[in-house]
Amino acid sequence: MNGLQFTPRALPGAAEDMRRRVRDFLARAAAAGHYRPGEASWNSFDAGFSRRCGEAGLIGVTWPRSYGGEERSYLERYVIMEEMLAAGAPVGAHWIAERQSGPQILTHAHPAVKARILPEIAAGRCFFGIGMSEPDSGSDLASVRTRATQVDGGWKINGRKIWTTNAGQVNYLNLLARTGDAGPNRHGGLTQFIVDLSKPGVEIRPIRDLTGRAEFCEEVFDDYFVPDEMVLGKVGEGWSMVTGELAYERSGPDRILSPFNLLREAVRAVGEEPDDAGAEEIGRWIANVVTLRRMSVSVAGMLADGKAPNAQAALVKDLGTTFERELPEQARLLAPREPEQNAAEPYTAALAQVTLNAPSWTIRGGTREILRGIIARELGLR
Amino acid sequence: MNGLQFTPRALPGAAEDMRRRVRDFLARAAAAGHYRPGEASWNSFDAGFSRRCGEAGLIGVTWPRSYGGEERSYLERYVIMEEMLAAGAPVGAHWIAERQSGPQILTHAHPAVKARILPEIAAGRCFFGIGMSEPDSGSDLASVRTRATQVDGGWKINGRKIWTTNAGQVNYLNLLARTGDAGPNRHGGLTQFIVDLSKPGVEIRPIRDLTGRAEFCEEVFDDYFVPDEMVLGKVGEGWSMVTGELAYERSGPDRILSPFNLLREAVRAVGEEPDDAGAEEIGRWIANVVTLRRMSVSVAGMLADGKAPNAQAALVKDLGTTFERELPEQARLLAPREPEQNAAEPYTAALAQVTLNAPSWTIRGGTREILRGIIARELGLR
Amino acid sequence: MNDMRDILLEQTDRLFGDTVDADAWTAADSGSLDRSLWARFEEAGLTRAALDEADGGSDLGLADILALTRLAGRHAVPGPLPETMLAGWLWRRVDGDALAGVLGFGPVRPADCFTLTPDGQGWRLSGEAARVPWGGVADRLVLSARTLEGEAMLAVAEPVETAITGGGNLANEPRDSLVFDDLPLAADRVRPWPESDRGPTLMQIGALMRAQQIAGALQRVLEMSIEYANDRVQFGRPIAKFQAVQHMLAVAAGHVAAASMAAEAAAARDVDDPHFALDVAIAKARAGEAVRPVTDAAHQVHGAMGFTHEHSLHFLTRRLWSWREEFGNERLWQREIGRVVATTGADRLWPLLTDLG
Amino acid sequence: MNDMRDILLEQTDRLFGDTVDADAWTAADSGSLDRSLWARFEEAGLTRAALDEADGGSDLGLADILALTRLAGRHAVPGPLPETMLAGWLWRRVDGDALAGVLGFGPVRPADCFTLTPDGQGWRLSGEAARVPWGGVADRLVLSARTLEGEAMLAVAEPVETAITGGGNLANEPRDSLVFDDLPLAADRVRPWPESDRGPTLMQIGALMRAQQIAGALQRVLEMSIEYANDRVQFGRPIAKFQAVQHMLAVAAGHVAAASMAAEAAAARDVDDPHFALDVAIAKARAGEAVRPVTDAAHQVHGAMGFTHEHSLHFLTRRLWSWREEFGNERLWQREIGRVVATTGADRLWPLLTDLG
Repeated sequence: MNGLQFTPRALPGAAEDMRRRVRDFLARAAAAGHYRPGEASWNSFDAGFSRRCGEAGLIGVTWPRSYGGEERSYLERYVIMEEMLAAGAPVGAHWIAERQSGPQILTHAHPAVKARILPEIAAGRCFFGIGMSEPDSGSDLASVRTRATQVDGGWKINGRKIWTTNAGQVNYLNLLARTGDAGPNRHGGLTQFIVDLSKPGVEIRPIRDLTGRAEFCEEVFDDYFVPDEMVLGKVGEGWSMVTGELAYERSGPDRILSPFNLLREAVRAVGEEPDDAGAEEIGRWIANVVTLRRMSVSVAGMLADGKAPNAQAALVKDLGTTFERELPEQARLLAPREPEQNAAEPYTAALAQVTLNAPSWTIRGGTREILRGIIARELGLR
Repeated sequence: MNGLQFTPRALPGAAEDMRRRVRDFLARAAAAGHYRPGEASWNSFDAGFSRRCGEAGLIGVTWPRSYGGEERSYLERYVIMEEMLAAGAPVGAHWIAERQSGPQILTHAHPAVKARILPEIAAGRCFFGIGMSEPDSGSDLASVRTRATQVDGGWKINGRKIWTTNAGQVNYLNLLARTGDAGPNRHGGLTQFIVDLSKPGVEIRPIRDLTGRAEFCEEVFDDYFVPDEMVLGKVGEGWSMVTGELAYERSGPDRILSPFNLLREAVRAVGEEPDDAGAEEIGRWIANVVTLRRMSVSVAGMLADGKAPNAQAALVKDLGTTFERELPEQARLLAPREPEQNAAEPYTAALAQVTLNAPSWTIRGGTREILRGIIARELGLR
Repeated sequence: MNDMRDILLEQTDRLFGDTVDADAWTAADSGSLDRSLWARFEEAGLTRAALDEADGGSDLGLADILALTRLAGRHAVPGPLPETMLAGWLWRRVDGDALAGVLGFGPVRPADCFTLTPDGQGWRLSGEAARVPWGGVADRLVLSARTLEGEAMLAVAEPVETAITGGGNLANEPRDSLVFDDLPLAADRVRPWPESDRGPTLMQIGALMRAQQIAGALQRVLEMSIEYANDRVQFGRPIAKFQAVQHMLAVAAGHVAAASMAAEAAAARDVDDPHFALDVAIAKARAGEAVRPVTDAAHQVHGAMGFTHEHSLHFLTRRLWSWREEFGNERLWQREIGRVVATTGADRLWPLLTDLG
Repeated sequence: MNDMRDILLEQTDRLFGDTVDADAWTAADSGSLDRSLWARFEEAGLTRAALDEADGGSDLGLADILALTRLAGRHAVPGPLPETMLAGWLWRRVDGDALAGVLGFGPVRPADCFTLTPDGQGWRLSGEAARVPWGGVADRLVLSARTLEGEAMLAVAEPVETAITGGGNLANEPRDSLVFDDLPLAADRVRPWPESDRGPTLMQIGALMRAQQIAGALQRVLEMSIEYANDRVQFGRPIAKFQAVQHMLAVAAGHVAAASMAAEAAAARDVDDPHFALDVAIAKARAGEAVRPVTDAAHQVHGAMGFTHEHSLHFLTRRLWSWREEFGNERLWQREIGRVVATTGADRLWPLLTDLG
């Protein structure tokens, strides 16, 4: 049971300094027309905006200076992330590279690879996607079938990956492939690779989604060659590398603030003097958002302390995505609109955007069912 | 999938005639002070009231005339049940005997037993309880351990039964006991008995519940003797007899109307000109109650046609108890009260009564989990 | 149920099954009307379902039209087929002539209204209506309007000379805002509509139409999810074997059955029955309430696959998320029900419910 | 967290664990105060937690008292121990003397209020308050009141000469309605309470108290349910192995953690901090919201056993169902939050949230 305690954590002064710096950056970027506040999110790809973030020193701030970082705490980084999301800034290009790929490279990559790639990520010029899921695997990573076969000087990759965000626009993938037998616990024989998408042997196919956009992609590897240098970590230890760091992915502010724009527009819609029903609904959301954010910051603090709060992160994500899923359902009744994508009225457009996307939030980054299994195990129920 | 269709079913004219008859009976009973409208439910034991119901010919109306019935349709019976519940009449004494035990006896009992017991039930003078659950079995009837051993002229029962409603006040139990091996499908070796509680060898212990009342009982059998005549159906076929008739128990109006008094008092509490929030809440409840009742009547119609709509009954019960569980949670916010048992104000008292009892409604008569398993199997998911 | 009706429904189900596929849905996502598909429906007589046999129609009553509407929902049929059938029925109900072509009706919001002023032998129509289904695509629209004296009328107008602001719902079905400014109408294009006494309102007819479409589409979404759960293997077995998936779909099945029952009961009610209004309100409220749990479960079961444009699920779910808002969302209809019940009073509640059946 | 506090909490947890058992809860169900249990709390110094050391107290601040309050919730401690500690703290905050005995405070509803009129050197107190916790049992009550000029005051009154209408909550904890009619109070029994400027209201202190009790009790209910699920065998295995049970308790754990975080954050806030009011509202709203999913899951897991008087679960759940209503239910506090946010405005929402921390 101790595993599911969340100690309140105040953000340190340095984090609040960072907040001022980010707000300043965002205000200037908005004034200069570099982004339109409120419209974008962590899946909006804008290479130009990411380069500006890199130039402003807002990417990879926790990393060593030698790799383009500022050696700042995880809590300062947290503030950058949440400010970007709350502003609706288009951070999708560098989001994955900064959140997952960079840290993995820092810990596990060949020194030459680190020196080459990390400063580019920090500069906002190098973007990553994730190549974990496969057409037949979904949440069950142990069933990965894409195969890497050892050849002279490296590995040949054959197989298919799917649900990679913006694969057509990123430079690299973190790829999980089978290099050996799964073994009795089903978790062996997997290895992580860094895959350069500018090299031959990989074909990228966009997958149009229900909003009409093509954010997801599928990749087909046909004798694609990866040099040994681009193996990430030890051969055969991919599974634990991937699952061990899920707390970074699962507890972040993106699990709370995805529909923040709708929340803000709902506050605008009910006006300064809401009726009882409007005040209640807004009040309930705020009580939940404030509490979720405190829990998320608490997990960030544990990460900053070098802990591995996997179950807490799963719990925050489950609670967060459940809240995100509830929000549009309550919002549509609070201030009735017929939602319409690209409507001129911000609330109508936000409602459409969130209505179409919210059901996916309980699937991305581990389905609700996977998360609840992790929580249950930590509660001692398995 | 065809198994989960519900065809709308209009109640026949005879059922509406019966409705007038019941309303008339209830109006006279209320006027004469034989019950206080709105206060009781299907677990309120009042032997005197049941006798009056029997005298008025309102018990066992579907049974043959030779056994005290009126050979009426199952839909006429349905109307009696729902009118009693909606009125809040204390029908708990004869409820189980009329709903479950009587039909089982009619189908499975020795002719002499039928002739002796059924007319007494129909007269409202003979009451039954159910002896299925055991301290270690709960919803898993196949794990029953109470044992019946064949002796000269009958059987000796040893073991414990629990969660019998009003066992201290009823005359008989329907008892499920182990008479042989479970066999490969875990469902064999069980037999049903009619147990006369006035005979020696059984001790009844009341179990006080969280409302402070002692509606449930536990029974301990110590070499209790049942004559052969009181075996119900064939030896070893108890499991299918019990589970085959669950539709009768699960689709009835008691699965919808348990908190009807709270609903009525909520309508009174919001008044004739409710605000938007009050009108919405009432409207949502009514849309659900009307629809549930139509589904319940549809199942009653299938039963009247001699079908065995087990999955539909499970679905109505799951939907019905979920609604019943929601109702007090929404009611408490609609017209805020601090609920208090026995409060003078009817709404406050009803809120307390339903708040304390509602969590049990998703457990009685098959837990939510069991019901959803039955529905899933019918959907082809297992 | 009679035999003729069963045969018609079976044939129509087959026609929709044969003609409405992922290509048709994808084409419809542009917001334009698929004329070749429409021609198939015309050929099958569906567009003239409500008309007199003498006018080449099938002479169907409201209940039959609504049964077809439910099928249209089940197949997420592109184009305003239910609107066309019901507009034809509405105009015939006031003894109007047989309306041909693509039809719509409106207004669809309680606040919108049209005004008729006499002009010689004919009339002039003015007013605005927001988000009329297919309002800018239909050949003609059946509109409710009032004379300056407040008399309720139906009018048939062609939106050709109208100011049209195009829009769409989440499924990109056209929802167009219309402004009529003194549009001249011939005398026979306007007829009295006795809605104040007994008749249904256009909002009610529209709500009933959407309730039926929702019920049909929900059933389909459930079936797709069951099929997918049995096919999709995760962690070494079909996900249908996981208790969490089973229970999620069992709960969804409950909502599908409830939505279906509510919609069917209202569809079976005669429009002149005093309980018609309450039954329509119950149908739209209950069907609307079912959309969220069922689409949630469906998308959860389908996982990422359900969000791809390639998979058909979203053609149904995007319509469901839109239809529940149209012709009044569940909150609007719940208020209607609540006010009727409040007026009836607590002590008359139970008799009201049993009377409703 | 400091060492002294940890030791105190650990000792108190042990004391509650040793003294509060099913017998104590059953006895408390009569609605009377268990004097021997109370004596144990007095002996341990808990009833005087807020008082100056010179008065035999422990000189604890609000945060520490609230940490003890949470433990009291966790153990469903019979008797008004949190009320007594907090009433003592309230009176000390206005430099009052050390209050001894069993204490309570009120009013507990926004609509209730007391009036003070000067009477020579002293005062007279009049007014009514409904459902004051232990109002008829307490030796003295700390009451908020206003002078005729509208000045906010605290007064200490003994309910001896009061018209008392006894009542109880679902756990049979006394909730008594009081009527004071010109009760004479000595001058030192009344002190100015600057709540209008900066101070907390008694509603806020009460809401914070209940939020902490709820957080403590929810944690206990979750633990009981996990234990029961691991022990209880059905269909041949512990029910903890069923995915449906696992997920139900995983969801419950989320609500427990959220309620706990919300209550802790408010308890850690200084009463003079401008965000105190918002944090209290969030704490009571979020903790109240958690009661239903957690108690639902707990009773579902416990099955019929959880409804027996013999099993301890209901001593906690009945309190939870009552505490969420007391000192304002979640809807009341949500409205408070909503109005603050609405006044702040959409464009200042995010800065408000980050400022709140």
